[in-house]
Amino acid sequence: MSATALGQLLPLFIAVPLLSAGLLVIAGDRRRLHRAVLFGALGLVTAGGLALGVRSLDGSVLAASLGGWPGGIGIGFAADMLSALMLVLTSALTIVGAAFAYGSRVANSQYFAPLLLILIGGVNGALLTADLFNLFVFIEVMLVPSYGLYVLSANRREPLRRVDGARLYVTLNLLTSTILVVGVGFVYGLTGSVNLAVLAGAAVADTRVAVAAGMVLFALSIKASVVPLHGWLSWAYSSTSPAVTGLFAALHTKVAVYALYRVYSVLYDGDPRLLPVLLVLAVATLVIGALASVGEHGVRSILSWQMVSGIGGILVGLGLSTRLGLAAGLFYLVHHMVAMGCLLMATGAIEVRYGTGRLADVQGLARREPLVAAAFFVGLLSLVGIPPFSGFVGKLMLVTAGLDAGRTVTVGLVLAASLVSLWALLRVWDAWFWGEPTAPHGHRERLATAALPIVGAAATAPAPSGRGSSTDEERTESWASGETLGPPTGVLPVTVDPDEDVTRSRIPFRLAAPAVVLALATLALGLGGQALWTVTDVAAQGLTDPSRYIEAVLHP
Amino acid sequence: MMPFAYDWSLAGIDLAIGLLTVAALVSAYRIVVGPLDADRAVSGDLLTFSALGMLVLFGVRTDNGWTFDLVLIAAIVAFLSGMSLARALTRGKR
Amino acid sequence: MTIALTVGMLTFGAFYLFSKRELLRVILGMVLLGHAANLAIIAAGGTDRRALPFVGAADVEVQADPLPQAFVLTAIVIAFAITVLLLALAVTGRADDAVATPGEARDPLEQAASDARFPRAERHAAAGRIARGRAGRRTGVRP
Amino acid sequence: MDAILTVVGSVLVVIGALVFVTAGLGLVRFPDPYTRISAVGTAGGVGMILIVVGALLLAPGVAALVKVALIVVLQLGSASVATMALGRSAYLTGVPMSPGHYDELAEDTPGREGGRPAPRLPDMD
Amino acid sequence: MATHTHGDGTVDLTAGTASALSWPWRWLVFWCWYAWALVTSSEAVIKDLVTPGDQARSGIARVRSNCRTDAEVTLLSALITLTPGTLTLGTRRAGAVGEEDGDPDARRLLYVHGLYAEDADALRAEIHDMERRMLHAMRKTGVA
Amino acid sequence: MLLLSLLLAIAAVGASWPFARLLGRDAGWVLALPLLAAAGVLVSAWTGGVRTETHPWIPAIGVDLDLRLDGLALVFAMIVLVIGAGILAYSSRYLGADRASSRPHTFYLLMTAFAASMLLLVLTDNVVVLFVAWEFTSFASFFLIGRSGDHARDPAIRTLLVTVGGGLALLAAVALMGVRAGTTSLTGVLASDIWADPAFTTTVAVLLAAAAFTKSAQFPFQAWLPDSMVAISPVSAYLHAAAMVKAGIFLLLVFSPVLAGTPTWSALLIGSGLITALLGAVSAIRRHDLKGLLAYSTMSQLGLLVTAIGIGTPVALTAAIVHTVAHALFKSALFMLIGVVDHEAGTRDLRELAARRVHMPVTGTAIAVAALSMAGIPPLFGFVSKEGLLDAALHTPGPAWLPVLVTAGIAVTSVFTVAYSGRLVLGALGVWGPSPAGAAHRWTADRGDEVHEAPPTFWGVPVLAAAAAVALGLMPGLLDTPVSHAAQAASGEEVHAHLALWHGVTTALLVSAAVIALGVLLVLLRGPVERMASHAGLPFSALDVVDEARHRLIGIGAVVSRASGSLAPRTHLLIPALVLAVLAAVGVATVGDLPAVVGQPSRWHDWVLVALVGAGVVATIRAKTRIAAMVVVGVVGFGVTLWFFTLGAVDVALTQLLVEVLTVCVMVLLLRRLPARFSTEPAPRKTQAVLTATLAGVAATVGVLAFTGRTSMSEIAHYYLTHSYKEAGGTNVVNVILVDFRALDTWGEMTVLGATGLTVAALLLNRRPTPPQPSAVDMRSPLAHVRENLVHIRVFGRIFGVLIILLSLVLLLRGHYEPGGGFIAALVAGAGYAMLYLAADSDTARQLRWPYLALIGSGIALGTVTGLAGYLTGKGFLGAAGVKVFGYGLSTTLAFDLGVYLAVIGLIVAAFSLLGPEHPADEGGPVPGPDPDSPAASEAEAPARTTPTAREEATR
Ligand code: NA
Ligand code: NA
Repeated sequence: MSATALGQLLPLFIAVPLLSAGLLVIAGDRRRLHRAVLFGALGLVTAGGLALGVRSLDGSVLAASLGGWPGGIGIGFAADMLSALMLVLTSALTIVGAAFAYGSRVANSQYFAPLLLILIGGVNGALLTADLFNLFVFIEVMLVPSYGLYVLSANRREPLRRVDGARLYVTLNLLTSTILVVGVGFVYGLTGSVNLAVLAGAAVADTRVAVAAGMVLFALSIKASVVPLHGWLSWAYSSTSPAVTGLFAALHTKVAVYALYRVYSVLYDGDPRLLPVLLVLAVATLVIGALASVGEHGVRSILSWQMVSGIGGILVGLGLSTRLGLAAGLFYLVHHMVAMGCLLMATGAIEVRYGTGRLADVQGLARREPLVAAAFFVGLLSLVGIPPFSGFVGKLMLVTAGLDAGRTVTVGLVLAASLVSLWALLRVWDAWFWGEPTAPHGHRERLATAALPIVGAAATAPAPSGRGSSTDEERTESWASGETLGPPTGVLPVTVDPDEDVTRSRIPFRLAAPAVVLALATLALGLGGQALWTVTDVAAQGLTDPSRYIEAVLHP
Repeated sequence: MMPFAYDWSLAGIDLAIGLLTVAALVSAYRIVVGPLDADRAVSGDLLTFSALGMLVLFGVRTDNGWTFDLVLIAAIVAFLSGMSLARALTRGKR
Repeated sequence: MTIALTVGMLTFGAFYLFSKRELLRVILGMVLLGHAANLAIIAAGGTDRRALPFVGAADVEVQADPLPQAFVLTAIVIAFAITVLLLALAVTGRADDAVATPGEARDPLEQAASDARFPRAERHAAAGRIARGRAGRRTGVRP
Repeated sequence: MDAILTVVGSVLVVIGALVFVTAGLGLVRFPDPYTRISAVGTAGGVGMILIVVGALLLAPGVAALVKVALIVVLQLGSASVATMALGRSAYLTGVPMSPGHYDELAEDTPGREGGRPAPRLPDMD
Repeated sequence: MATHTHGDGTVDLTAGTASALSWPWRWLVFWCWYAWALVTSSEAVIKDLVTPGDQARSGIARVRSNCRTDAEVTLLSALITLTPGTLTLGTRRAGAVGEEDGDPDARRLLYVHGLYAEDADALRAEIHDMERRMLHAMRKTGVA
Repeated sequence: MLLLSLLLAIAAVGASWPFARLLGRDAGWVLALPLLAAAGVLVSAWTGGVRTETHPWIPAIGVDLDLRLDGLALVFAMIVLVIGAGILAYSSRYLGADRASSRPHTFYLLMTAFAASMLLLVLTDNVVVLFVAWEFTSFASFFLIGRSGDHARDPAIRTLLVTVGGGLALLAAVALMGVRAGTTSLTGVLASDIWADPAFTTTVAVLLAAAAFTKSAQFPFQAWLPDSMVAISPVSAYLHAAAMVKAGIFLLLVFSPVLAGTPTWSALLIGSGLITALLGAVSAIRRHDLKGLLAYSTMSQLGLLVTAIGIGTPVALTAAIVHTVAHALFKSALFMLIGVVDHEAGTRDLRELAARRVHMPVTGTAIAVAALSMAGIPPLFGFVSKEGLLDAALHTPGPAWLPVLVTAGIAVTSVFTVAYSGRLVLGALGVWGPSPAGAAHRWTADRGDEVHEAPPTFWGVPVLAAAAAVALGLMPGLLDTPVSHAAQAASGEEVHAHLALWHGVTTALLVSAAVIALGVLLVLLRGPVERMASHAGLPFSALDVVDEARHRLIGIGAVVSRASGSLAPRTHLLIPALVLAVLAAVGVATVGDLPAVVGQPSRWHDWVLVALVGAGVVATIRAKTRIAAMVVVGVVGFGVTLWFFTLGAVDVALTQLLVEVLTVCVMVLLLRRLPARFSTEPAPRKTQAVLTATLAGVAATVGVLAFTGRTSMSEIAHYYLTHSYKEAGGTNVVNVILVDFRALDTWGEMTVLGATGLTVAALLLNRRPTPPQPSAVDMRSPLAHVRENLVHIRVFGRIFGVLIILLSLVLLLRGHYEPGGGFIAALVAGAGYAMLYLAADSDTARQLRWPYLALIGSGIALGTVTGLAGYLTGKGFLGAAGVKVFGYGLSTTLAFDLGVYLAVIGLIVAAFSLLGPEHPADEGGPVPGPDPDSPAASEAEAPARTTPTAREEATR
């Protein structure tokens, strides 16, 4: 098939998930069907992404102008190595995340599969579009199902914090989208186009465009949680269910980062005047994320801050904007998605089965859950950049690129932050994995105060109708009044057997498997760093010299 | 500055727009001061109707061919907004 | 000038409402901000040409720019959808639709949540460890 | 002919606008919500159709005539229905009437036969 | 059958004998009358508004309506409401005060808020006048 | 060949777990074999020169498995492998026989992994892989310490933090060298000309020294070593005597050829080395725990090694290498032997041992021999190495005072070395000092008085190591060749070492004699010395510093985290306002003259709208009740609608109007669940809010003024206006853009609406909304009767209903040519639904139950299928085509618009159906359903989470 004809197939990356979603909604609550269609569609997308990646290895770009309109008139779609890489990653991680969600039963809802499919359709659109306004639209297509997934975990047995988190998440994203769309509008007002290829270099040529497009970068930075707009993430991400946090971690901030890379590469043509600012913000994000991570007491808060810190690391690559720096940043991006996913799913499995996300509540899991512990530790090693895992190659290349560009302070802070991150994660390891296995601490008090009826009901369905004491309000109140109760991680209640054998594993394999898979993946990406580096290098080349991308979009 | 040339055939419209603006601002005042939510709701109604009137007059003034289409739809939905306000007073009680 | 002022006022109102405790006011702020954004986008197409963008309705040179209109139409509908969702969220949760900040002790629930994030006992313990300094340290060699 | 239409149309829209101003004046001057509601109901119905019909005369056309006819019917209906709903809600939620010379509705309300208006609720203002 | 007027001013209307052919004419006449009624009642309101002080003697009257269908009662209520100085607050279906609500055969009671009527009876009379004119125009054979 | 050796070590790692599972602690014997084999391979591979091999890993970034065997590597590899093998063998008796408590599988896994990492470290010729191996050793050590139990957790973490911190310095150095030299080959880096740049050299020197200091426990990073003594004896013997701490020494030696003589390097190494040597030695003579004593001794000896490397002359480097070997032998022997004593006696405290009768002839003798070697007593190997150190110190290059200082430092250290060696021997033999009665009593009561000799399988290995000290002391020439090659590698110069016990009467010998004499004196005066030493000491320990840093970091972290705001949206929403203001300020500062304004963007009647919107905004922010706020926001919406209308955006105005009203309708549904009034804010907060909002408002105004109205019509707008009819067959250009030119946007938007419907359903079917607030309605009033009082709207609604349906269809069909289209038509239909809702007798009336999920699903599906149909037209996805149906031209865009229509209605219906009634789950009574995440839920197939009615309703 010709490149033009192939390019016309790009919208299928969105059409397949969305059509699946629509049909599943019509089909109603048929779980087996939902599961099969979900994984089938995700598998198709991953396979398509891989094919796209193989095709892009020589730096070529597939493009289309939709609706058969000339380039620049219709909405432009384009896939280069960067898009392909992100497509594969996001869909592959979504498969793992969805598997975890099914393991943790968040996916029991009939809304789960359709929402997730729409989400992935939005992600794919955002990754493929070469049009600023269309980017806004697809970011919305990503966001709205995300709100849905968020609230799915806020059912009536969950604490109020889930709703509070959803409120924060939705309002913040709405504000951000508004800023984004105004930025796009201003860019149109100044240049008469929203097509990335038409806009290539416009921000260098006209300072006004640079400021207007600065609004776009600004909005994307909020979504990516760049300092000083970082605060929301740890609150919002730690307030939903572990499965949802896992999915979001892989998708949202990373798509925002992708867009930052793309827009800066094309619209600003890598303008060196802004690089110091970008670098300062990136490093600040990196350091603040790492520091805040040490100060937390809930595992998902710790990990959320690590996510922020990781964004900083990824953006250091953009702040350098050399080919080496961009390749390193992208490598770090891939690594961070995988390693973070591994950690979130390992701790998520524990949170789900032990009913708490607090450091103080659980211990001795290295012996009780060796598989999950191993996965966690691999994730930890990888995240702080210890060989032979992917994080090592990522950090090494980031440091090398930084030194290559003469940014020694940056490099110093990158290294220092990784030590702080190590300390933050070691706290989790120390508290949760070492020591003698016991029953979760916070749990008995919780049982004693409020959750007992729920546990009873869960064990002996159908329950009596008078389950008044299990309302959120009352539970939350008891949680609020009890000093010993943990934060509402929302995975309570877990059945507690007083004669529980505390050395017997509680986590079934299906729940541990996602973390293990990702642990193996981060190992493979470290050992097989050659292949990934080749890919990110091609992607970085496309960013430093976007001419082929621009040409393809203008003349698909 | 362009020389001031006023089209007197628009005088009635402009005067009406001015009067409607006055009515609208008065309604806004009543909305702020209340004192009852019923006062606010009824002032909201008047403000809505004033805006609707302005819509008609602006449409004629700018020679907008779709003015009456818009007003037709607006007449329908403005009614819903008024009904909703009434229902809001009773906290949803029908 | 007129449209710029309008956008400015709407933005002012929006951010003023963002500082409020109640989610409903925040939502209304979002509605205002949405108006501001939409007007700004329309303005980006120019407010000098105001003739309807219908083929044959007027001379092309005086017709309003249709593209920002299409953008705004899309944006309005998306914002409407999300507003509906926010409204649903506003009644799902606390009876008072507010979430207090940790500094405000008036909301006991929120206070509890923030304490849970930074448990007092643990804070004190950590502070104590720092204060005690060397007094409490072992050499690490097995006794 | 055009000039006549313009003059008549202008007069109609101005009268319509005056109805609105009257209603606005009512909002300020009338003592209680019932009277204010009454004033606004008139404006929304009568004032609006005056303006719409005036506008039709200023920009005449066959299609416009059909639309205006529809608008007139709908506007009269919708304005009055909405106004009645508002008045009913106000009474149901105990909005006081001032000065209130007679109230046969209160007589028909069990427990309120004395005709006194319902007490004002604390969260109503 | 003659029109029966109760002590409180309530009027019972009976089927009229007008020709169906005159129906459009009656219809037109009624609307003209109503337009004029709007003008006169507006005058009272405007006079009240622009002169200092308060001439209003507001109150709520119960009107035993002669409307038979939902459409008739809706139209009457709307006309009352559109008229400056009067406002329909609600309806009730009952034979008399104190009877059970909801008897589908019972006549409707309208509760009307009036601004310038001397007392409830005066307001009732005003409404009955409008009702009679309206029904006469709306029904094929009018009312007596 | 070199790879084979590495693979053998890795094979040991692979075999460790299964063998330990199979054989328990005895696996140590078996696992020693591959290490010895690896050593054999290396010896046979060694030709005397430099041997290299390359195996690719990530060649793209220069990270490859380049291996290199030179003299230095050989010496260190032998230490790692031979002593490693010995310690594994020793472990097979040291570990407890009970597998559950001693967990031999994890132990052997980590020990062999450690050996393999060390081997990689010394064999690699790639600086990156050097770092990799370096980090491996840190983590192996972390786990080996940490597995010792709860009391080991803190020490393990401290050790890891310190060593990984050093690792980061190494990484920085590695990257710096790689970037500068353009190669990551160690040989290449050492041979490159980058070292001519003094600034670079200094930087790398500092980084490498920092890395080595952390690993080799040099001041100021010495704290972790004694801390890590919580690990069991084999671990201490290997990691903290023979192997891990030697990694730092190895690193320093590897880079000596290029860094020796650099002032910074010398100053750092000599300074830190001497301080550590003295600090360790002084601390050692105070210890009662013999293992603790050995730990401080190790610190001290490593200090001496670092000092020697800092001196940097070939002689000094030779001495350092020799002493490394000597130290590895005697220190591993001592750790193991003290382990034997501990094992047999149940204590390592010399006060407790003094209360016992220790009958351990072999072990005691071996301890004495090894300790005397440590003390540098002839004719043991330790004497040979000590002589070399003193000799090197006496010839320290630099100012004249330096040799004196260094020699004095080494000599004083050596005096204390003799003293603590004596303390060790006497302590282990149970003859140290007076016996504390209490301790004696306790031990007598518990275990009996006598300590017996261990079996030969236990003491065999350490005794061999001690014997080696004797053998090498008597025949030091055995090491001449390897040491010469090693020193050559370390110094970069030709070295011919001649090790001998007797060099004649040299200054070094005299110093040695004095040292021994003073040392013996200290042993003899051990009572007063111990009392004095117990008073001496630093006011704080380095551990306190590490701990303080750790906990302060937690505090700082908590502050940073708290500074991130809260779950309340407001902080997060206001920061963007400030950033916007900054952006505007930057724009004003950087953007120069603006192009002229095109045409006349403002008309006088615009001011009416400004006033209207302004009044609405003021009213909004002053609104005190929720109804008031809702009303005025509706008013602002009407103002904005008028704005759109006057600007020629009639479709937009229509949409805005409909959206505005529908929003109000939905808002009403929830107002009953919320309190009537808003809360009030304190004045300072208001001021702050006004300030922030003003900044944002000004920024927005400036933005619109600067960025809009200054260009003529864009080319693309011109294209759309002129091609809409010709190419897409529609006259409503905006609609043509929506369904054809940019249909993809609309497709996404439709999906957004559908997804919102799903989200609202997911939320409200799963979570109970807050209950309605008490209504103020007087239920006794005749007006409270619903059916009678809804008569008006019911009658009116019948007319409206028909009209709305017609209108909606007309708008849908004509959208391509006149104002309308899928969105507007659907919003009108939504208004119709709202009217049905308002006119219905109850919230759940029959006529309100529309299948919103089916609407949403079919909307999304239809839109997508229409898009796919575009492929049939040859225009690709969403390509539009006209179809003739009964002779009437129909475009596929109409089908697309219909999809939009369905999705929009779906959302509106979902919102009303779900927000309107009481919570659907409440209708059929509470439906418990197990927690989705709970184990209980996984056992029983989860029952329906919502009531059947709610679900039926949703899917019907
Ligand atoms: Na996000
Ligand atoms: Na009236």
